[in-house]
Amino acid sequence: MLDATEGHTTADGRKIGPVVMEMKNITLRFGGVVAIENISFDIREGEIRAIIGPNGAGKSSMLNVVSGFYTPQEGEVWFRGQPRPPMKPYQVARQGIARTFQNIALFEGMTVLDNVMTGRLTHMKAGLFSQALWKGRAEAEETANREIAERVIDFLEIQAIRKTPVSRLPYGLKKRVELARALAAEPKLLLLDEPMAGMNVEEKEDMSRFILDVNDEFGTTIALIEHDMGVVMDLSDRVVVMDYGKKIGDGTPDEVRNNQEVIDAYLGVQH
Amino acid sequence: MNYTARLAAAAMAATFAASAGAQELNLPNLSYRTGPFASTGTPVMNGQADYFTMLNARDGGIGGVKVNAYECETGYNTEKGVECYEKTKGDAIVTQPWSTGITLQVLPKTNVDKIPILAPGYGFSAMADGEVFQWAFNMPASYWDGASMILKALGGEDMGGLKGKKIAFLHLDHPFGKEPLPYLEKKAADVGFELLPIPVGLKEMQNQSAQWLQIRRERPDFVIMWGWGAMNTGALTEAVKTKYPMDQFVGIWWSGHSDDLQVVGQDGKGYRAISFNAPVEDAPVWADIQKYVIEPGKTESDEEQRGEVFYQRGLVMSMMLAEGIRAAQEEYGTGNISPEQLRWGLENIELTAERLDELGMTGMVPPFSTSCGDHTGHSGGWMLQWDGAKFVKASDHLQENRDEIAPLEVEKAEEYAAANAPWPTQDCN
Amino acid sequence: MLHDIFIAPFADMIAAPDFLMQVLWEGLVSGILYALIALGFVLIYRSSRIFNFAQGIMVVFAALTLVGLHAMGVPAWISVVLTLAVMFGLAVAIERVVLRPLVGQPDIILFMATIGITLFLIGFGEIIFGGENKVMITEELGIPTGSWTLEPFGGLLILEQKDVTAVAVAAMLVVGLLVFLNRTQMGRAIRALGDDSQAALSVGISLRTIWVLVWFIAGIIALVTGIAWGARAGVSFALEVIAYKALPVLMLGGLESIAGAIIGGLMIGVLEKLFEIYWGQPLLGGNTETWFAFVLALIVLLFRPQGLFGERIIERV
Amino acid sequence: MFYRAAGQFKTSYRADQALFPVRQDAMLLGFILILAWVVFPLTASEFAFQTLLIPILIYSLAALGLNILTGYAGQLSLGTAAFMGVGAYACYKMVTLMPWMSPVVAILLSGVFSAGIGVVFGIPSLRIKGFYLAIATLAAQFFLVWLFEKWAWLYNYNASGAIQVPNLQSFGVYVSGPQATSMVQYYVVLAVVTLLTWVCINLTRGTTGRIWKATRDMDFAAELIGINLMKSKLGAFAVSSYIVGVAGALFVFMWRGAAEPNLFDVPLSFRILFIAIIGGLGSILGNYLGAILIVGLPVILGVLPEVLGMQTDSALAEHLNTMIVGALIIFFLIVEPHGLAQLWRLIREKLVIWPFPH
Repeated sequence: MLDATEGHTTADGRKIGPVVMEMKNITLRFGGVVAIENISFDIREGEIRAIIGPNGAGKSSMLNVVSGFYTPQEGEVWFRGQPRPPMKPYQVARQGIARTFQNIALFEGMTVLDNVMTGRLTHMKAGLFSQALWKGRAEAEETANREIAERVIDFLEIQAIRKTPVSRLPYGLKKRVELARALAAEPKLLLLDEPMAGMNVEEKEDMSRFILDVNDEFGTTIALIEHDMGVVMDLSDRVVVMDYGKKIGDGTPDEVRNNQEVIDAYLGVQH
Repeated sequence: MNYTARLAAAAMAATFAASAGAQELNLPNLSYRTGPFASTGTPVMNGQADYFTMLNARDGGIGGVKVNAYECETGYNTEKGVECYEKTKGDAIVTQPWSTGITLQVLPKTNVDKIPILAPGYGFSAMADGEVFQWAFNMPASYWDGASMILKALGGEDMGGLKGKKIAFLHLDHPFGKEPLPYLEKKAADVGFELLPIPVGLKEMQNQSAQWLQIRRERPDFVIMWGWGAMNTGALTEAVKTKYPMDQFVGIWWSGHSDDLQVVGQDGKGYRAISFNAPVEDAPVWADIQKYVIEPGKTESDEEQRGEVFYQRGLVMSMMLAEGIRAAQEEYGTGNISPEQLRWGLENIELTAERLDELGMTGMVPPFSTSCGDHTGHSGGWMLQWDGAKFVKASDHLQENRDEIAPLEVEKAEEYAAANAPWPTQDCN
Repeated sequence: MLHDIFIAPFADMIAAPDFLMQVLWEGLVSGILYALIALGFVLIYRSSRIFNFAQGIMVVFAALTLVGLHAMGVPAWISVVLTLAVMFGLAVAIERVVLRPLVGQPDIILFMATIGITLFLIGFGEIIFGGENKVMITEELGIPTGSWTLEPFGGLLILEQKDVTAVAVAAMLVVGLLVFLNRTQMGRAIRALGDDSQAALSVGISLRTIWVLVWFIAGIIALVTGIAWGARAGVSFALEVIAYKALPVLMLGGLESIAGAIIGGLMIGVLEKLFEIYWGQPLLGGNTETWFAFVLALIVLLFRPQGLFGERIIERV
Repeated sequence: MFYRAAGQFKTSYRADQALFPVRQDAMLLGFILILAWVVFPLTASEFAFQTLLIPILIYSLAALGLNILTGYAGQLSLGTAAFMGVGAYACYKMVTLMPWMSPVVAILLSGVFSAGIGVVFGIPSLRIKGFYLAIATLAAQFFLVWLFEKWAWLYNYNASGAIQVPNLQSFGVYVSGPQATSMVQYYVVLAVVTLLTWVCINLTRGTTGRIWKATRDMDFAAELIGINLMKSKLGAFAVSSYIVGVAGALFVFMWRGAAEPNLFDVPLSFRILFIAIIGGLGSILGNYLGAILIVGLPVILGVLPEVLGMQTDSALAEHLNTMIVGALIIFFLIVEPHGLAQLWRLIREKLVIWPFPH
């Protein structure tokens, strides 16, 4: 396995570590439909890894496999050097994998602050009894985690709306709150499903900045799906390209950009 | 004066009126003219109301004191019943709970509130034991009396004809329907017949096909029914459909309502129901009701109901209460009696044949009397039979087997008192 | 014990095949009525996402109106027509007063609103018609009241003619409804609404018209159910509870499937009767019909969450 | 003016997480508590205790239990009454099997049984949702009521099939049964309701509350951020059924005095659902407002004609009452689908900025 343990430093000075997650020969089928066919790729610590491809290429399905939402029929997911046994999504989340969703999946009935606090749930251990009395561990945890949540809120510049119900927010802000919720979990690996879908240019720029900052300041490993080629090429260290459930390219943005198969897929050339 | 102030004034007036109403005999009735049981409740309640309206118009009340007989609607709902009881108990001298469920709930409260319960022909059969149930009255006959009379009508004086027979007991799966079970089980063992209890759920009342399939499969020699409200119609239609012989099908007094039988009409011919009252179309009391109540339009009932069993039963019920009031008034020398005094009155009803004649109600109910130890009176009753258009008296006077019911009453009353200790009792000797 | 559960009931069935046939027939007749009520639910749910709890009281209300009109001296068939007019008025009123202001509210709110309608109609109906049990005008409507006695296997099978009529009328109603839904523009609009409200609107029929129409159809179904059931046991408010029986039918058949409602209704009618007679009465003290259908539907759903006729749902994120 | 939040700054997250960040809210609650603990019991008549105060508190508690499940955790249940029944029968069995047990302890323990049964009937929620689940809870409703009817052991083989609450003492005072006074029973109910309300407030504003709300709002997202849906849903069923069970025990032991199985039938479930919805799903306060409306209104409608000196037929009044309740439900749903609690929230928002609205 090629440089599985070593790391390197990128041109702009970020440290890229060893492989944290590796997908090995993943195949996912729904009934007779093959969504993902024999795909393998890896994600290294500290890098921004993008998955791109046209509509219906199987990108979201791939992310759902990583999250444990779908269980592939074939192949293995290796996390931190070990094969991952079949897991429920919440168990995957507790391993330190957080994510956002293509169509925003915020908890609409709660405030921004409460939504961000749900990101902290995997870190809270107080028992039901302590919570019922609001004494001891429950109260202490609430205060400690509130501080972490507030730091994330500051970082993403959403202080002003912290007590606003999420349902009243505009689209762009919702996307940001969703990112905040994922970040609050202090994930080892952050999965972003089309973080910039439906945004205008300014919003996209803001979001790109936040993604880079997250990666930079917390050293969080990020895997993202994106439609917009331009954004992806600027942001990511390495790119996987999918088409019709198959991997057609993998490499640095430059390598991918020059890959004939990728160009064909994007330009819709018939094979 | 603005509206709010007027409303407040009215409220004040009403409060005072209630307390100043001491010059009336307040007789609330926890009635139900709504809900699935309204069909059977309404005619009885019409009769009850009409009798007191007649007394007020004809005699100016009872013993010169006006009767204030009013209704509180429960819809056969226990919760509403308790609400009505609490609402009315302040100035009431009696409570008439009108459902076995409400009776159960109100029964222990009356011990504390010291108000007599009048549950004519329903409630706990063991309420007959006046030593234990000081405040409860269920004259003129209890469910166990009814069951005993039915068995005698079917099996002869010693019930010997029932030996080796199979009797299905089709009943509402509710305290009311389960009431006669202890007695029937005892008799099944004594006499040697097979008892097959078939419960009908409250929700299944109108769809009894499963129960009647069971009856068809088991082929019982007799079907005894403890039904009420929509259950009666359901059972009768199914019986007709199953071609069950009507003369082997007998109901308790609440299953002998003419309207229920109308549904099957001629097909129901031969069906019988035991009853502690019998319809007497030309009873003299009817003339007074006609003159003082129906003609002036002070009623919800009409001419058609005059010969109707349930309407007349209402008259009988109110008459019994009025007799209790009268007895108490005479004993204590006051028109305006208290609940405690009425309790004495209800324990000392002497409804002789002569008295019935004076009341113009001869033949409508058998003569009976109550005492400190006997709160039921045990009047016995008659079999009524559906002739295709109406119920007619179809037997001589039947009397329950007192000697086998009495010990059962004592036993169950003691059980009840023990379970509800401390339970105040009285000594009648 | 095991013998009582697994062997004795079947031995009973074989020993008395005529009785078994009677049980099946009774189950079938109840099943038809469950199916009809479930059908009312499905139509309304498909077109407006409303879980219409008032379907049961509509049955009572329709039957009471019919009987009440006839008692006032209106000839039977004119009463039917007038009752239909009343049900149409009710549909318009419900659309105007309840549905229109509540458009777009969550399902549970609309569901509660239909319970509000139920209470309102109970109170209203009792004021107008009174609470007492009434006799369905079976003969006046020309429904035969006799019965046929057959003797299969030398036993006895009693078929009530009004039950046979009910089955036949219900079948005709279902066929008519299917023709309407599949062959007319209005019907297709209703069906389309279940899948995609935009598509339905593009047909050029307003949503409101469709709602009134659907509630009216539910009213017609309610009237037929009311006549059929009322002929068996009289008409009173106690009938309202049969609406509950349609609910497990919906669980089995699916909230949106017309075929599901019919097959589910028949299945539940037959199975609950079989269970009650051969297992419930001998082993459990009877009255199992109150819960059997629900527990059956629950168990089926545990293994097939989409119901018997639903398609498997793939969750997407 | 009275509700000015301006000038009340928080200097720590802890202070911001306090139960009542706005001082006036705390004062209002204090006022209500004084009313409930001191003023009402001293002034109420027997009628008021029995038809308003005690039932409103008990119904509020039952609705609170349902609200935990439906309003917070998003699992619609139509089987509340059956779980109340489990609580009531469990309590009855405990006090008759162990007569030395304090009835108050028995009431609090009876919830444990309903919680257990609640979890069993909550299992389908792991696979089915929405109305399908609601109908599934009806299976519990019908099956349990049937069981109360058929399982004679539950009612100590009583011939009538009903349970009768015995006279029981706690600290030398009759707490249950006909010997107990309404005031004692009121205080027992009030104490239990106050305690459980406080517990529910704590649970719903902390981690557990967020887990439930997340499950309700978007279950797959909740699972993907690390929530074990099984624990969340079954936990909600357990806590909800516990409260409902305690409410059921109070219902029979502190108020009704006797119970037949069909007392716990569907109409009671619907009644409690009305209270929760009219009051406001996902609100604690709403349960009380809803109960005041649904329990209090019919009582007032029943007394009103008498107060106004009108002679009405009691049956007609009852029919009108049913109609009015039905119409009111529709009316409230149209005016404020989020319930009375939301109405109060809007009024409060207005009060906070009054008299200077922007």
